[in-house]
Amino acid sequence: MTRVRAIERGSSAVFVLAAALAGGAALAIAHGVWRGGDTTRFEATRALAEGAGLTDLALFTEARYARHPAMADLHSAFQDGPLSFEHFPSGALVAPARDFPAAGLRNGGAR
Amino acid sequence: MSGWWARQRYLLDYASASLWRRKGRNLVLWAIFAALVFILGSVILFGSAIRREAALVLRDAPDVVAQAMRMGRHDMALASDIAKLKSVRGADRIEGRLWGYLYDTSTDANYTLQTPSAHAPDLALQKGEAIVGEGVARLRKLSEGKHLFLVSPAGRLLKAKVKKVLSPESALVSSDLVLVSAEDFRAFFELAPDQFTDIAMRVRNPSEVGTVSGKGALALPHYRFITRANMARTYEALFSWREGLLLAIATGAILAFAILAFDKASGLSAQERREIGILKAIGWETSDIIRMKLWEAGLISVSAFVAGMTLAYLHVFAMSAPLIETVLKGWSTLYPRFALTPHVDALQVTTLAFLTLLPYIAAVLAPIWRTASADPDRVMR
Amino acid sequence: MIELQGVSKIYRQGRSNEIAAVCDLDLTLQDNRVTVLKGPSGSGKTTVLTIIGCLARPTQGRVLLDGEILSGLPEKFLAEVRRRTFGFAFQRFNLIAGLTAFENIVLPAYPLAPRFDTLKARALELAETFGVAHRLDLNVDDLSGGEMQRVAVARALINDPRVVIADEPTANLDSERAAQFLDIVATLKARGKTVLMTSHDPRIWSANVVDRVVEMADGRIVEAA
Amino acid sequence: MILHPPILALTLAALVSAGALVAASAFAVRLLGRWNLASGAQSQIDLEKRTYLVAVALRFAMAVEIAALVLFVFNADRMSAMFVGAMCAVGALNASVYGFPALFAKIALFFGASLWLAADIVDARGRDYPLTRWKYGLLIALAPLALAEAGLTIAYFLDLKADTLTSCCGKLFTSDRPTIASEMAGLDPRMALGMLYGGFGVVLAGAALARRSARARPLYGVVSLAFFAVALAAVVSAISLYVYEHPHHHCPFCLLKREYSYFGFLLYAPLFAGAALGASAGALGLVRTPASLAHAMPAILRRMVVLSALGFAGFVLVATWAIARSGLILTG
Repeated sequence: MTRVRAIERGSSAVFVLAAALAGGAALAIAHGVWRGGDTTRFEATRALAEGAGLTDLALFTEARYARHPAMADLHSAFQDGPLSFEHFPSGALVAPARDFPAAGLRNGGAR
Repeated sequence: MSGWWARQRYLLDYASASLWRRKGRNLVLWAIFAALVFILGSVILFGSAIRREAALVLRDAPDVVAQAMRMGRHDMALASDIAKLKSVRGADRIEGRLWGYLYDTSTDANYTLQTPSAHAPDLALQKGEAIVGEGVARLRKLSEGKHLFLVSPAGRLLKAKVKKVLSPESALVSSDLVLVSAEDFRAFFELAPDQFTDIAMRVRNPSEVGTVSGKGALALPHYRFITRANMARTYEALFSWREGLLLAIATGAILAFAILAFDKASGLSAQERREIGILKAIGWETSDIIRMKLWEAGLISVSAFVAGMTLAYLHVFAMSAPLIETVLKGWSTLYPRFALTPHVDALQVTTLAFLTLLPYIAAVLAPIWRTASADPDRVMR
Repeated sequence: MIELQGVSKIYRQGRSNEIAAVCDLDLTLQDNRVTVLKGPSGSGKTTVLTIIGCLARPTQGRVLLDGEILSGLPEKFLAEVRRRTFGFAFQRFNLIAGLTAFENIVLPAYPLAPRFDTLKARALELAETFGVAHRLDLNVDDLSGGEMQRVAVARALINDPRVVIADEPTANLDSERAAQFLDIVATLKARGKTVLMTSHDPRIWSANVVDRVVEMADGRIVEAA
Repeated sequence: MILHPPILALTLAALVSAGALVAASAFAVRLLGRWNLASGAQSQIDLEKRTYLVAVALRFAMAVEIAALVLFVFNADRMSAMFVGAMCAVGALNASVYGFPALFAKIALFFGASLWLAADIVDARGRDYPLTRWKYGLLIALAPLALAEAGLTIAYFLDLKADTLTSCCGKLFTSDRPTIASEMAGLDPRMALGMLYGGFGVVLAGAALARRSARARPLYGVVSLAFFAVALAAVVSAISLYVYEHPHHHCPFCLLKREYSYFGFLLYAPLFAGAALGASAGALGLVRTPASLAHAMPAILRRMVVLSALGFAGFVLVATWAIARSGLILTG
């Protein structure tokens, strides 16, 4: 009687691949949980932010609103609208901050 | 239940064999899907991580910043105004801040010059001393003990000994920072002793922030009061908006992909049509074929999604997102070097699953049905 | 017992090119008999097979299987009846290219979801019977014509059907293979199966194993022996 | 409009599922006019073929809707950071008049779609598809709901402005204003819990009855919906307090947050499943059992009733566990 060499189910291969993918994703998640809990960097940053009274990230440092998109001068020159940032590489991608100041411009931003 | 699963597993057997038989075409589809998820996933992971950074960093920022306004423009704050604010009940630790920008021609970069708060003893500086951020140190090749030379637009020279280089860990807020003593700052920018850039306030009771800034606005009507919540919201909106913009652009890509998938699923070869006819003739039913085809679509899309997402994670958090950073982070000479702290947000992942899996499955549903409803007697004709 | 009562089948109904493949046909098939439908191509014999085999619903008339009316059933239940009752061997074998012989044989069993061990044992047994056990893990494209047919017959039997339906089974076979096929039919009959074939091959009509030959022309029965 | 990835996703989901339902109900109109299973005509065969597409598309739409319901609440919670005064989903939903209506429409659509799905499963068991007309009639009735849901969702997102002053859950669930929410929150926790456990007793009795007698099934449907309401009231007035370990925090949405380890999902999933199964079994109990389903339909309905009762039991169990585990002692 002839034996069949290997009869394998296609689904078994799928399970192996799925397990491999899930394993990879699980590693990423585990890494995220493990490293994400590491807040030493935040602690260092926060201490500095408090000590120096910093209010913004050091991104977008090149434009006239440099460094302080959250506190930009509201009436910079060369603006399309009163609330939009000037045309500068990153400025082109920064949204006009509509909620800034929160109460609008009428009362000088006081709330 | 076990009967149900046994049946699904047989359908899976067939689906996997069927995918394997057309591996070239399916692999291309898979790769495009995975690449799409990879790019979008990178954007979303990066965006949520940087928003989290901003939120955490700003947690200890001043509660309220008051800026003087003159003809709608930012103006210098005066020491007398600080005194007026001190009478507002609930306001605590009010101090004038000194900060300004300096465009440095030798490195083509913008620095932020600032004086440390009086409440931070470890940042305290004597005249002629400076603390510099990681980016400044990098560009000017500075280290502790060396001297920093700056020239003001008016031609004044500042020479300061570097007391400390701020740790790269805080680069996200400090990359372009040069901290100097108030004395040096005023001399460098030719500022009168009673002038400040703006006023930072702390409020004892967090729920009183709104009230305090309201009272402040009454006391100083020509000032605008910016609360920390305002700033946090601006950042949230800013990065969400950038992400949204990128995704809106990517919608085109998703749509193109859905069309591709639709085309792939509906453009059946005569060979495939005959196979479906055979399956139905030998006892399969339309819904079996639909399920089998859905398994195929599910295998491709879900595995491509998981793979793309995992790769995006590696890209963003292990390699600092080289492919997308210019778009998402902005760019500058003095860009901070920082590794984002990993943060995976279930909402974001679910969102991405919605944005990619949903159009794909929706696009292939009708072609799958059309395939599956082929007449079984076709094979006999 | 299978009965057709006043069955008609019209293709492309309502269009200008509509074709009445079968008209008002009555036919009764007894259990455990071998019946052959003969006639020129276009005479409607294949359509009769598809209607009996629950592959298509008649446009008019009734189909009864052991007294149960099948003609009004929706596709879902027709498919159930089909896989429970009928095994099919097609003219061009209709094996699925790219799958192994084993996979082809077990395909009809997938929707019934038997235990895999049981299914495998059964496929092996059938493969032994038809002499293709040593070819089971080959891609069906690599089989010879005779082997393909035997795989197709094994596939028709995997669900242990009561009725085996074969469409022009010997059309692509030489005399030796055709004789082998008739042996297979004899085996099936001995096992109590009902067999229904179409053929315009005289070797089949005259074979001992065949109980009845029904001649068709233009969608009607012209002579029943 | 806030351009925000989850909003894009939710808009897409709303459009896709409403599109599927509207297209399906257009087909349903055609089907109702022409359905004749006894016919072997090509038009009937084409109709039958198309029912497969409708069944698959609606299952897909329902899966999308369930996922979208979760994402919607999740997203509302996350967006709360953008609104002045919002602390959780309640604030974000309150930021527009369309917020809560959109949520309720989603929940209503969830129940409607479950009923359709149950009818579809039952119907497929009968050889003559006896419930087809009923089922497609229901589909036509569901289409406006799906349109309303998509419309409200999109209106909600369009209406959102980051600057809106809204209120947090603390305001909505305080008893100084006579709203349903505040009534629910103002309920004495002990009474609410009494109603919960008493109601669960009624559910169990109803399930036992509905398992035996076909006539009790519509009643059980009513009981499940009533218990659903009682359970939500109990969540607002008592269970949430135990979870938050805070005597005045009444919010049913904060439960879904990470801070409470997504406890809400554990709590709501069996509740929604139980209510959907119970209500569907009840509604199908109103349909006269067709001859071809004489065996299958009562069996399925019995199973739905049992599963529904199990779902409710799961909810009560999880709630009890939360109370037992809590450090808070209410009115001890």
